[in-house]
Amino acid sequence: MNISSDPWVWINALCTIAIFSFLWRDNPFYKVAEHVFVGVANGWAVTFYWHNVLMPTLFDPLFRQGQLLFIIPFIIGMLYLTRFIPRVSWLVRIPIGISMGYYVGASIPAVSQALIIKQIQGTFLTPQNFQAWHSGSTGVVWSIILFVGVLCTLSYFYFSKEHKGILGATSRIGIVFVMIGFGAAFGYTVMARISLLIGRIQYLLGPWLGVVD
Amino acid sequence: MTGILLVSIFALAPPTAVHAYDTPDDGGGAVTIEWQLSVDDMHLQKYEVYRSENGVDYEKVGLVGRSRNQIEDETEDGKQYTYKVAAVIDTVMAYSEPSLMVTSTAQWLNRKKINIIVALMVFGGLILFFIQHARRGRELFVRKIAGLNAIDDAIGRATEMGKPILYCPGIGYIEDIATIASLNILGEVAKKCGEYDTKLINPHFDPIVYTVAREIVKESYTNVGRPDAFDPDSVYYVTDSQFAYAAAVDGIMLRELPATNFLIGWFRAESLILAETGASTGAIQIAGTDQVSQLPFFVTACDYTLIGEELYAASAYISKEPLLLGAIKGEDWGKLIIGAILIAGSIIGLLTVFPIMSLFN
Amino acid sequence: MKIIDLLTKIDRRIIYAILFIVVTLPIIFPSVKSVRVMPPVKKLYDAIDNVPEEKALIIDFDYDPQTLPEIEPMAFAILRHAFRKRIKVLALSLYVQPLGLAQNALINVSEEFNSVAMTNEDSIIYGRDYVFLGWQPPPLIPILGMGESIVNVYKNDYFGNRTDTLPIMKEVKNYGDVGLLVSLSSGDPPRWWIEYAQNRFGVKVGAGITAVSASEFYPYLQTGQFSGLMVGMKGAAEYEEQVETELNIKVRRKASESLPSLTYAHVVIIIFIIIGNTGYFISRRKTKSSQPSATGRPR
Amino acid sequence: MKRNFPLLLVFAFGILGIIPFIVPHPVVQNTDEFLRNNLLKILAAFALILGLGSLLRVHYDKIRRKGQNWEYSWVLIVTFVVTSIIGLFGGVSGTGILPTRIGSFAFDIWTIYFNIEVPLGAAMFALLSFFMASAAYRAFRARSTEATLLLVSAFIVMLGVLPLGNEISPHLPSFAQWIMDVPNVAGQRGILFGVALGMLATALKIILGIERSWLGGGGE
Repeated sequence: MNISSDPWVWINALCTIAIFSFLWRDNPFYKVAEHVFVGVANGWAVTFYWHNVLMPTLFDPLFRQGQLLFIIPFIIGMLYLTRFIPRVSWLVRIPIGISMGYYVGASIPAVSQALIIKQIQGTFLTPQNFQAWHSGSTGVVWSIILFVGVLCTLSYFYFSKEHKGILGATSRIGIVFVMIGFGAAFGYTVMARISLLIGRIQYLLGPWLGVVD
Repeated sequence: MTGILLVSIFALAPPTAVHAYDTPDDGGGAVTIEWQLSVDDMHLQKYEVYRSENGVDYEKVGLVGRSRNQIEDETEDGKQYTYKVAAVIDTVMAYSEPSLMVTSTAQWLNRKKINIIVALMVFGGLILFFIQHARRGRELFVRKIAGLNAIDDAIGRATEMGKPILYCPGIGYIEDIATIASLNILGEVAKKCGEYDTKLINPHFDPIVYTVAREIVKESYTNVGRPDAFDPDSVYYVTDSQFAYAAAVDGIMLRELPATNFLIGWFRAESLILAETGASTGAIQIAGTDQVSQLPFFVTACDYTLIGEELYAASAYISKEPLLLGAIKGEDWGKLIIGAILIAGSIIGLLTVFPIMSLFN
Repeated sequence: MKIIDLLTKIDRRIIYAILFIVVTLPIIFPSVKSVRVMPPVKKLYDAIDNVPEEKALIIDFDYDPQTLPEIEPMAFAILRHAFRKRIKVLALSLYVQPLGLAQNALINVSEEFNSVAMTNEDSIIYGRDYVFLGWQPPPLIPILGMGESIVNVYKNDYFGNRTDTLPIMKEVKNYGDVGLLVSLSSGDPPRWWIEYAQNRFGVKVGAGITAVSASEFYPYLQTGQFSGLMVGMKGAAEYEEQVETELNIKVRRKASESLPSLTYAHVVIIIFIIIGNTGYFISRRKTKSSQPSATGRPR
Repeated sequence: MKRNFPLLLVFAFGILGIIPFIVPHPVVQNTDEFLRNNLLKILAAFALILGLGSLLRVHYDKIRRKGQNWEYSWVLIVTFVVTSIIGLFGGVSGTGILPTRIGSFAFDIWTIYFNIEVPLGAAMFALLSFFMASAAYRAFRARSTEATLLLVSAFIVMLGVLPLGNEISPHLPSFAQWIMDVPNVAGQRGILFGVALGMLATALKIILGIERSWLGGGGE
């Protein structure tokens, strides 16, 4: 045993324990940790936005370098605060509209490329895709299973018809693929999450309590 | 070693056919240089690329390992350059003939993205067509979505028990489509809460989403004639830190003991933290997200889960808005087209030598 | 009925407590069982083993405190291997956060060797046997720049020494003198090394990654772009096994010590699933009517 | 005006968001960079003020009304104010006007971040391993075909990733990997096609002003 004398190690460890105590039930330790967490996270956000965003990208160029162009983002940003003034509170829609328009627009080609075009390419039954498995002749079988699975899953999301008859059968097969995939993803993630837990316990037993080194 | 000795005793063969051209589909400022490998390639250490603005003085601008026959060079638009490539072993170098003059320019269209434009036109066109179709008042059928009926029951249950409803929109931003779908559903849930006089708790991760949600909830209460029942403190911002948000929502679940938890929107790893805590309090949980990585956890831990597109469809279905239903129709046609492309592409890919894959690069 | 309740309604806190115990005990009382080394790790080991004498090994330290339990043991094991085989090591990070962790690994492992070294020859000496180049943003600058000249990208090392004065850097000029590059990371860096350093300069690349990103990176191994791959704690433990059996280095094996925790945790979860289902089948036989949830979906 | 002007902005900026993908010309790319790195970042910073206003108001109300657990609201407000002061005046590199060190005890913003926010986050993240256990126990029961599939594939993959799986059968790990690579990918792709179409549809509706829920209520 070689307990740490560093106050920060203690704070670090107590934070961890307070969160873990939640597993037993809600309790004052957890409540303190939760409120500290929210308080510190917001304090950090204020710091970050001030030093890393507002100063370098707005106030420095505007007030120190005199680039008047930056008055525009400043004014648009200030419009957020009109929400507190009922008569002109609709002005808040201007900055929201700008951010939303830009990001939604940018998502359109990105979605088409990553989620539609690339995936179509990867699902085709072609000799190139058969070889991508690097499993010899079984690659053909895997590709076919994948192909059928994709089509059936897609049919599950067909909303214009009741799921009866052929559509009923294919959508049912689709759900089989979806559920196998969900189970597998769940099982696969366990390892990663337990590793995180091991990391926390190692910290408690090592740097804090000094039970292990 | 003997190979190196041999080629250095005899002359080292230079790379040939150096071809320099303006890099296509870029914003200018770059030239691509290609060449035929030296016949001594396997003995080389590297190729060095030299550039000249006057055809006389060459400066080194880059190098690549052996067996590589291409490089991109940063240039100034409008200037004329020639290039030479040298095969190198230690201090022995063999220079190629210079390339023809080349100038880089900026392009206005990236031709590699044409397939995206086409995809966009096809799917966008379909969706808009069906929205127009719906505008003209045609009845459009959309099948029942499991989990949607549960929303009514879940709200009713909370009312009977005299407990609040928690609506958690996840950690998305306003531009995330899942968040927008979530806000649509929130509007409907808020209406029901107003009608039944059930308390609504709606904590937020993003300040902009919070601002919008507050207006939506307020309007819903007004629409059902209960503006007085709207509690401005029921919709609030918590923090934009993922796990701090999860910690706070967990706290709400345990202290306010909502009868129903809606976990609908954009989620990451906190999905299971929220869903399991909610399950431990015995609440009915209705989840929905388009994040494929988090769906397994919602499906496992919640009573009903809106999977992927069901979330968007639900937001249309619940509002019964014809325009939104029209969009779903368009999406369904999109699926048929994707299915058709997959089948047709596979037939072409299997039976012909047409390079179908390259259309989708 | 009592037994069924016992089986189907175990208090969650009992599950939590058991899980906590089975994860913690093996950490307090570490024991190491030998593991079978799988091909991806064996490949990586061989790739490092075969780095020619005149060439160097670059290790890219790009893990953070969150992924430390999985990846740090990999760093230790690789450093032990390289130092024992007297392979020259160039350490660097593409981001600023991992610098402290990288330094910690380098100091610890070199100290292991130096504490038993008899002569100067036996010792692992900074500047002769290894160098810590530090960090040069943005990531692409060093990845591409080192093809030309490493000392030009990293003019000073992490400690502020001029790199061109260090003996090791006199022999290692650029990627041409690098036998292998191993990227230890939980994010994109392994991909960048492939896309830029390998595609352009032909550097051999290996990687150590977290368990979650495994699916994403396996294809690179299959296509031969990775010379070897370690995945998660299990991969790290396999490398430790290899270092112990092949090189006869007997030291603490942190990943191998964590493996029992990992295994027991999985087994506990599996056992609870079995218990739950046993209880469910008993109760179903008694009531004879199963009630799937309203949607047909599992609750 | 109150509705149409914002809708016009959404349309205009939506187009500005799409264009940089297909036009490589520097005129477009530089404008895009200004939008991304300056305008939008600055807007996000101002939006935070709204959020903080809401948070502080809720907790101030709670303290004033002495609502349930009101004492903890003080904890939140105090830690928020203290952290903000240290961060704003102590600076991110500890070079601000406020000293962030007493003797050997440092309390600059990074130290606070790494010793409070990071461990709290890591501990929350680690809770997941417990929740995975309880969720698996509760939900993985062979009630229906779907649930059985979920259960069996989770079971196989959990065994397959362990050294133990290899001891049971050397084929188990590769079978687990096969499940991840084939049925899992097929299901995901099917879902993602639907998601992509839904996203496209919603994005178009927003840009074209058909979907307006984001305007919230109030004010025609």
